[in-house]
Amino acid sequence: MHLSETVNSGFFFLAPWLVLAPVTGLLFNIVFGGRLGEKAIGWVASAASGAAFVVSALLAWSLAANGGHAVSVPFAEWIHIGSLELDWTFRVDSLSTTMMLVVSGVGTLIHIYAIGYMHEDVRFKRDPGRFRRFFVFLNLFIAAMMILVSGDSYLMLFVGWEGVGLCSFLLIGFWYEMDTLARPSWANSDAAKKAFITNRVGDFGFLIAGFIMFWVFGSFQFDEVFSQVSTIAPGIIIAITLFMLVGVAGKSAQIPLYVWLPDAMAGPTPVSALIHAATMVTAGVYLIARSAPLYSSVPEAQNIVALVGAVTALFAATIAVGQYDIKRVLAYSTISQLGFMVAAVGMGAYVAGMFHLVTHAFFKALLFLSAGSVILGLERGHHRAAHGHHDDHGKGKKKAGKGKEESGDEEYHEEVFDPGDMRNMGGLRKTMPVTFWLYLIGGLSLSGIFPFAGFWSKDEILADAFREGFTGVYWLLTVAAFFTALYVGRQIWMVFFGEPRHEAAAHAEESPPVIITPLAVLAFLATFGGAFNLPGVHTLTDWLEHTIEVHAGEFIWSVAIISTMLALLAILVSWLIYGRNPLKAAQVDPLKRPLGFIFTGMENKWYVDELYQAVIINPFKKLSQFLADVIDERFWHDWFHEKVIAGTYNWLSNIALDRYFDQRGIDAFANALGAWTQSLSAALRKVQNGFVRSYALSVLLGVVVILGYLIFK
Amino acid sequence: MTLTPQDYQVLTPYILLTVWACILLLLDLFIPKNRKGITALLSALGLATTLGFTLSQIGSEETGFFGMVVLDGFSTFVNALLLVSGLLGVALAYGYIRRTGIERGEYYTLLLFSVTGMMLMAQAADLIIVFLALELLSIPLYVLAAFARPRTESEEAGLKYFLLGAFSTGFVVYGIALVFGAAQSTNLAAIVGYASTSSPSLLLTIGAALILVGFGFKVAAVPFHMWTPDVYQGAPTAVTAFMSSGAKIAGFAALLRVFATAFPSIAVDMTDVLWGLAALTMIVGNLIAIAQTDIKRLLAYSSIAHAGYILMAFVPYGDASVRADSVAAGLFYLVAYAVTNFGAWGVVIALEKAEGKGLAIADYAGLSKKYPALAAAMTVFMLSLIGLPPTIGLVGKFYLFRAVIAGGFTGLAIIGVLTSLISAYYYLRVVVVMYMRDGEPTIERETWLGLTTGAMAVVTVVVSLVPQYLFAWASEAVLKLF
Amino acid sequence: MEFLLQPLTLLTFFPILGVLVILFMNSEMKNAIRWVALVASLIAFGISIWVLTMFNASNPNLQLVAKYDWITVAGWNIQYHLGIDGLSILLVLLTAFLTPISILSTWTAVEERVKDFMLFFLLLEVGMTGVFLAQDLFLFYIFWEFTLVPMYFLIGIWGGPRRIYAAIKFFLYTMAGSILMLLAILWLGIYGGTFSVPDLIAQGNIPSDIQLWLFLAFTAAFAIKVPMWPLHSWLPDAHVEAPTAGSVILAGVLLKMGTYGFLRFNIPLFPEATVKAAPWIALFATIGIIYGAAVSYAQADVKKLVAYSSVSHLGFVMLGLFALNHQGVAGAILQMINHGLSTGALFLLVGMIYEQTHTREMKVYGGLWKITPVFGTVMLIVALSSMGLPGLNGFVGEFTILLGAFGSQAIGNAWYAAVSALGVIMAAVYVLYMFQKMFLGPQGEVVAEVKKHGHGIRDLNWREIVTMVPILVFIFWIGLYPKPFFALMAPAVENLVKMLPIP
Amino acid sequence: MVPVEYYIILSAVLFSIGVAGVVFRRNALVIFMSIELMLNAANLAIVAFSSALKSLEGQIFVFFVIAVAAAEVAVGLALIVEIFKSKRSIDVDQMNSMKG
Amino acid sequence: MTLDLALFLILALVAIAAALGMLLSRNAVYSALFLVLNFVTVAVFYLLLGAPFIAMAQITVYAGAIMVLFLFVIMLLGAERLPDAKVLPWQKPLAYGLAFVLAAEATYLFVTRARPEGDILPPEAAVNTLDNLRALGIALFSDYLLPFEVTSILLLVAMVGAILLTKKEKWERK
Repeated sequence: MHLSETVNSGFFFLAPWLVLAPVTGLLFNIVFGGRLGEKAIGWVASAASGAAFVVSALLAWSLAANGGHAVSVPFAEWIHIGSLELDWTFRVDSLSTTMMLVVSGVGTLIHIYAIGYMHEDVRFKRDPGRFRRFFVFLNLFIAAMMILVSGDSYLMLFVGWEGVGLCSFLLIGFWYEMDTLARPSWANSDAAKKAFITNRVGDFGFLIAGFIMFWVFGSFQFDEVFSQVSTIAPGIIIAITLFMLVGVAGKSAQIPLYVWLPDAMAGPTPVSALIHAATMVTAGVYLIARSAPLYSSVPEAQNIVALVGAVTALFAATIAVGQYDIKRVLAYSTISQLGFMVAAVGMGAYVAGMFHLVTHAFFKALLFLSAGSVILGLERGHHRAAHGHHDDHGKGKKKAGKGKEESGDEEYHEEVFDPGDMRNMGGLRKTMPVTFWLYLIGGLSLSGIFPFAGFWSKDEILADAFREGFTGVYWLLTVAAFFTALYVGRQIWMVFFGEPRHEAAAHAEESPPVIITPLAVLAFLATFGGAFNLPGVHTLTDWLEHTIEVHAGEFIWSVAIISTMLALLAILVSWLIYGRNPLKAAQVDPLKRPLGFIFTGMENKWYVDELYQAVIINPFKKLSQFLADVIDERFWHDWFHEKVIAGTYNWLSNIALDRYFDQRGIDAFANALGAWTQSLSAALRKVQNGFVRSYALSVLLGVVVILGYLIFK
Repeated sequence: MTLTPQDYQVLTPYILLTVWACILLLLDLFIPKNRKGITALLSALGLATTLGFTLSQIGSEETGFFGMVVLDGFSTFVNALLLVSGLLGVALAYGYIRRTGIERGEYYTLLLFSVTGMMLMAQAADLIIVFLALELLSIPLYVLAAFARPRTESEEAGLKYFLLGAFSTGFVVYGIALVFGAAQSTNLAAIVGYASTSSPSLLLTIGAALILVGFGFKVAAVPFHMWTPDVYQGAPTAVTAFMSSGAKIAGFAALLRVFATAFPSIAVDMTDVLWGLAALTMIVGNLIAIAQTDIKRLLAYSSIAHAGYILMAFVPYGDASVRADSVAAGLFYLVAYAVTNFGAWGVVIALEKAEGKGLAIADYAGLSKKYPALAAAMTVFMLSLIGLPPTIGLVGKFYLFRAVIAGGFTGLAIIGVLTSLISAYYYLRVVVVMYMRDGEPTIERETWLGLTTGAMAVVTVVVSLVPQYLFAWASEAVLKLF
Repeated sequence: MEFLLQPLTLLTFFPILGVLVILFMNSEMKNAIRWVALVASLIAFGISIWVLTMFNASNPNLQLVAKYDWITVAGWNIQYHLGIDGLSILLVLLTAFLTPISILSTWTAVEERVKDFMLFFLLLEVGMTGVFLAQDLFLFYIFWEFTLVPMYFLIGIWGGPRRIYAAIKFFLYTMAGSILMLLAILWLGIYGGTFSVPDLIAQGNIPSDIQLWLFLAFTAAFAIKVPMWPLHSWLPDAHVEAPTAGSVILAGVLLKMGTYGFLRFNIPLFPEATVKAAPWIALFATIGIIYGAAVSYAQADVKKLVAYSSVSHLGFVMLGLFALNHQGVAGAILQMINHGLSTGALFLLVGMIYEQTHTREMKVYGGLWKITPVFGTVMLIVALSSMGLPGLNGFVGEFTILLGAFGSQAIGNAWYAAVSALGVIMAAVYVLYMFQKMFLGPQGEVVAEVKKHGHGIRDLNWREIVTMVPILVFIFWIGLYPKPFFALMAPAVENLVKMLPIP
Repeated sequence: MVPVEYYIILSAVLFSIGVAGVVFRRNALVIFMSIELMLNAANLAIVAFSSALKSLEGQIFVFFVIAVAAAEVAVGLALIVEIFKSKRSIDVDQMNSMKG
Repeated sequence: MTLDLALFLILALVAIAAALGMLLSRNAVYSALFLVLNFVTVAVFYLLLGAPFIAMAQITVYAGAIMVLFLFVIMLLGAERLPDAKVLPWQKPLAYGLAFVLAAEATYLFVTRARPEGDILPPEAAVNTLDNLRALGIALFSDYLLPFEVTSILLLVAMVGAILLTKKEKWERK
């Protein structure tokens, strides 16, 4: 019962190449990459990703030509058991093509950027194998992401869902043998592991949702599920949607599972941009949008989703204010913005959510990549400065800023410069002008300043919240918007204005064109991306209408004005604090004094990591240890199996210790004998004592007992 | 009242062997001291000839000597088994007694006499004959156990065996007295005739129980087993090998004959007792075996344990629906046990050194590296004793437990399998030492010993693959017994 | 001759030919012996493929049956009865597949007593194949017990420092279960008048109270073998001490004998008891999943970690089997194969590194991926397969199992599946922990240690890659396109599920 | 007229005394004598039964028992003498070199 | 109480006393002599029971040959007395206890549970009847020929064994 049609016209037959193209690229790089140079590897990968983009575009064109009706492209059977029928089938509809275009488009740009970036990265020791590996992973990511967005069933979506999780793991832990500062450490691999496992927690929710779905709807296929929604009790749908929300919270970094995302900044910057800002993390938003018929039928679940999104938006925004690492600020910003999106799709404003998803992909990718450019510039500056004289600024500050992760590396005495610490920056406006302007565009877009893309999308969310009566959500988001502008302002003032607070900043250099060019493209999109769904034009709305039930959001002036005013106010505040009196080297953050413990809380991410450590991770470790050491090893293995079973064996048989025989192996059985069993067994041993009389006694005993039994029975 | 040729035909094998033994006793005087191998050959010849006659009697059913003895499928089966045991006993002894310096022609003669006693036991149809046969098989064994005099252990073994054996004989005689008092006859057929006409008397039951004590002693059932480890250890190993199989076979044969023929009427009571004995024997035998460090003692306890398994087959002897199958299973297991047991003792003999050295299990270390074939053979025997494939032991246990379960004694079967599990532990130790410890064992290379051991290993495996012929024979053998 | 040329007979007993050849070879000709063993096992694998080509997947019944009267005297009705159906064909193939791979993995790892090793190994193959093919309870029991013996030697002679202890423990524990099964087999034989499994199933009129007892007796044997929590205590000992090839076969095939036993005997022979017991088995399976995963995580020894992970994985298999619906059972069968492949591969990989470093302590490793990229990548794929990443084989099995269990009427509630799904998270925890500790992070001390003694740690060599590639192929194949595998078992599973009196 | 059970009880008492002798005396010869007492008690019972049942069978059996006892004595005493030669004692408690 | 019974009781007391004497005498020679007394008493019983042939065999074989042999060996070995030893202190009470239980069980059995049938004829009825003896002799060589022959073999074996065991010759060991 497939509602979506299968069409043989157009380019729909190309759909599998969404996945196959990047897979081909990665296979090519695996097989031949060893003989190719760095550049060639990078371009092959980019081309593969580009091909996926081309396919996406062709599909979109065909879809438009087809009147926007969803199309299923079967590829192969997957799991067929009994009533369970799962296929590898691609689904081309307006929602999926939107995602495809964003993913492959932004992805391709980032591939290109990475060619330059990875070469520049100080951690890159001219190791072509590493280089190749990076691009293989990137292509794998694109492939997985394509599976995610183009799947025709929840299960295929789940395959991509987990696949991107894997890529996220691989790429966060790309520099697995070191930390972000290239010191030997477990930090990066820890971060990677954390990301994967946290995601798996979310996947658990997804799986349960899937199980319920199958036993209720009898299918995982989107259309079949949605067509039956009205026949199913709402309670069950609520369960499905809420379990799915757990998955969303994992993938899209919502409370309470967002904790992995800031740590994910351990990955190379292109990865942060691609995976942890533009594409993968939005998968949750996509999932909810995709499941719109489910969510729309249960307002209770919608409320919860919206609330989770809104709270996350505000919560993460506050933390972003207290961060010093340039990428970390952006990471919390991403969480916050994802909160916006989730809130939007939760409210049923699917278009607004998707719109924000698209624009966010542009400006957040831009910001991350620019931040990468800044980092590279600083590294270059540091490299030059290091040839000059020694500088000990970095050390002391770094500790305050970087927080916990590094406390394990205290013994590492060589002075380390952290190119990502904003306290080491300042005045970069002069040394890296292009980057500055690009960053500024991104920042303004993020802050929601008219007329940048972020303004339009964010405003649509706020307006929808306002209009649909989600008052609480509306206010939470509005306040979050204020904080957004505040941390953006703070960041820009700290990084680009004032005087260099470190030799490296003073000697920073602008990045090469291969890095700048993609940034420029993104900047263009971040500026004009709002055009996709301008009020009154509603391009995206019309487009998505084919797939999900949407309503055109109206532009509400009051909402727009309030949010813009707040944003401007926030920028003003940030100027007052950080712009007017630029930060000096080694100076404590000026917000710290007025806000006191609140700022300490922000700085320390409200101690959520510590909380999880204390409440979940440590207990789990303890439990595992307890189960393994006490229950399994000592109780079950050593006590029960060795003492009780083996010991009884020995006790019964009067084996005092077989000294001649086997000291290590068998006697491990016997050694388990307790003292009391030993004494008992010694007593038993006396029975076969070598005395004829006793033997006769045994016979007599037997006779007496048998006769007694027979006589008195 | 005259004897007819039929009477003699019934006892042909016995008479043949007895006469041959008497002749050999004389002939031996003329065989020079250093050529006692001839005696061995001659005795083997006698055994083989008798075996031939016995096999020719398959299918014959006769009663002879005024109801004193019978010839039937059962006795033929057991006789054949006993004669084979005798042959194996001679083969194992041949090199051994020479090497240990106890080579005397009388060894073989006594062995032959003991076999005659055992055969008579299988054919006995009168308690008087049972009693005499018991003594006839025992007295040579007492002497053989002490054959390695003046080695202390051997003498001690002889004396212990003798004193306890005579003690148990006392019970048998008293038992026979009570049975006689109750049933007015010592003839098995007459007893059953009496029992079928009157209600079972407790006197008869008690008498049967006392007779059971004597058989229990012979087959080493707990609690009448305590002589076994000491005697097996002290006696010359070749004697032990013969005794552990032969005496057990004869004991079980007589037990079966007497109980199945004469005492079905008191089966209800006896079943309880046999149940207890079997359970106790399996448990105690296997448990104590774990502690042993001497291979001879280990095998001694093993033989006690196996007595328990075989006893299980006799538990349901009063239940007409299952007893034939059950007893056939017992016979089959006796064969399995005898074959395996001779093989294992063969290996022990191969490794034994002068003065009782080379008998600790630890002395088997490294055997698999130096003598892989011997180690493999021993492994096969150990597996067979545990009851693992591909050995006759498994098939035997399968058959046995099936009979026990069919008889409704699931509890006993559970005890049986659990104790088998326990037994795995100590049998495996031998394997562990042979394969997983390093050592420099030396063995005695003796042709007959090697052939016997190898043949037993082959039989152990091959019969497990094609057990149906032996099955068929065993079940045929018991058909007319009841 | 006709008897010997039966495909299944040939498949089962072909390795014996290798045994005979090796038996007459000089034990110094180590390489020749290895080749003979390898070739023998490869031919056996070839025969298994031949069997596969003759196998009709749409027929739910036994096929290629070889049936001869064996012991039919004295009220016995024992047959030499081999047959294959959808429930067993994959396991047979797995056995034939893993044996040559394991032999190949011992090429340099086993230098002592190569002859004995290969003898036992080929004998083991005979036993394992026989277990999966036997359709007569007596025959089955013989094969079943027979596998104990070679494995006992493999652990006991070529194992680690506590090998004897582990070998004896392995032997006694598994035997403890199987002797209770023996009694049940005998009871069935007496009651049904035959030992033939299909006949007994067809008769199927065992009173339900007795069914329960028989079910328990069979369960004793199989649950220990699987091993189901809490009977798993022998497993870590055996796995840790066994030589690599032994661990591979132990995890890959021997444990499957337990789950297969449930499938082949418990479920069809005692349907009523099965349905009654399903919630309880599911409970224990669930505990095993969680417990195994948690305990794995706390291990310092990588082999032990993998060993405990088997407890968890086989918990999934048990959960699937006793979901007693199509998804659960089919998933469970597939998961048996998956576990054989992934855990087998994990043991192989651990063995490969152990051969160089002689330590299995995870904490002394670290950063290996950088030194041995191929090794690291292969390990990663296998590890991901083990933790059930979609697109790889583990997922297909675990997902279908959980799906089946979630809606299982026999289990009766979804909680077990839901809690078991937590095991998926925990699998990620311990697998990633293992991967991180060994392959990620800074270089561990063992790298320097090895360098001191020679050339440092090397990457996989060609032989090792050849060993791994077939497994990897199947990991991807089953993950992406499991259809042929499900197709092989579907009719048989359908048949099995249909006969159960599920309310 | 003496009821036969009187004889039987007497024989049982004698038998028990013999058994006791075997079980707790240390002198191998005395043990052996106790065994003879047991046989003797059994013989008494048989003859008593024989008399009560007016059957000769019992008496014949007793005859064989006596003969067998003689044979046993021959072997038994030989063994005891032999062991005395090496141990210089006939205390059975000395004969426990094997045990366990 | 009839005369028979009185005679029986007196003799029974003597027999039991003699048995106990054997059991309790420290000196093996006394034990042997007590046993002889017991055998003789039992022989009288045989006469009372109408079995003169057995009574004679008892006197000649048992009391005569066997016990003389015993005494001879005791004297030969000089083993009248064993030095005191304190091993197995629990053995003796246990032995008494069990032997007593055995006797008690037997008595209980014969008195209350399974009273043997029949009465003993007065000895006059059996003693000196030639028929009795003749029948015995005939039976021994017709019906009981086989046991008779077996017994002869048994005695032969015992003889061989006894000789073998006590022969002076020591085996020379290789």
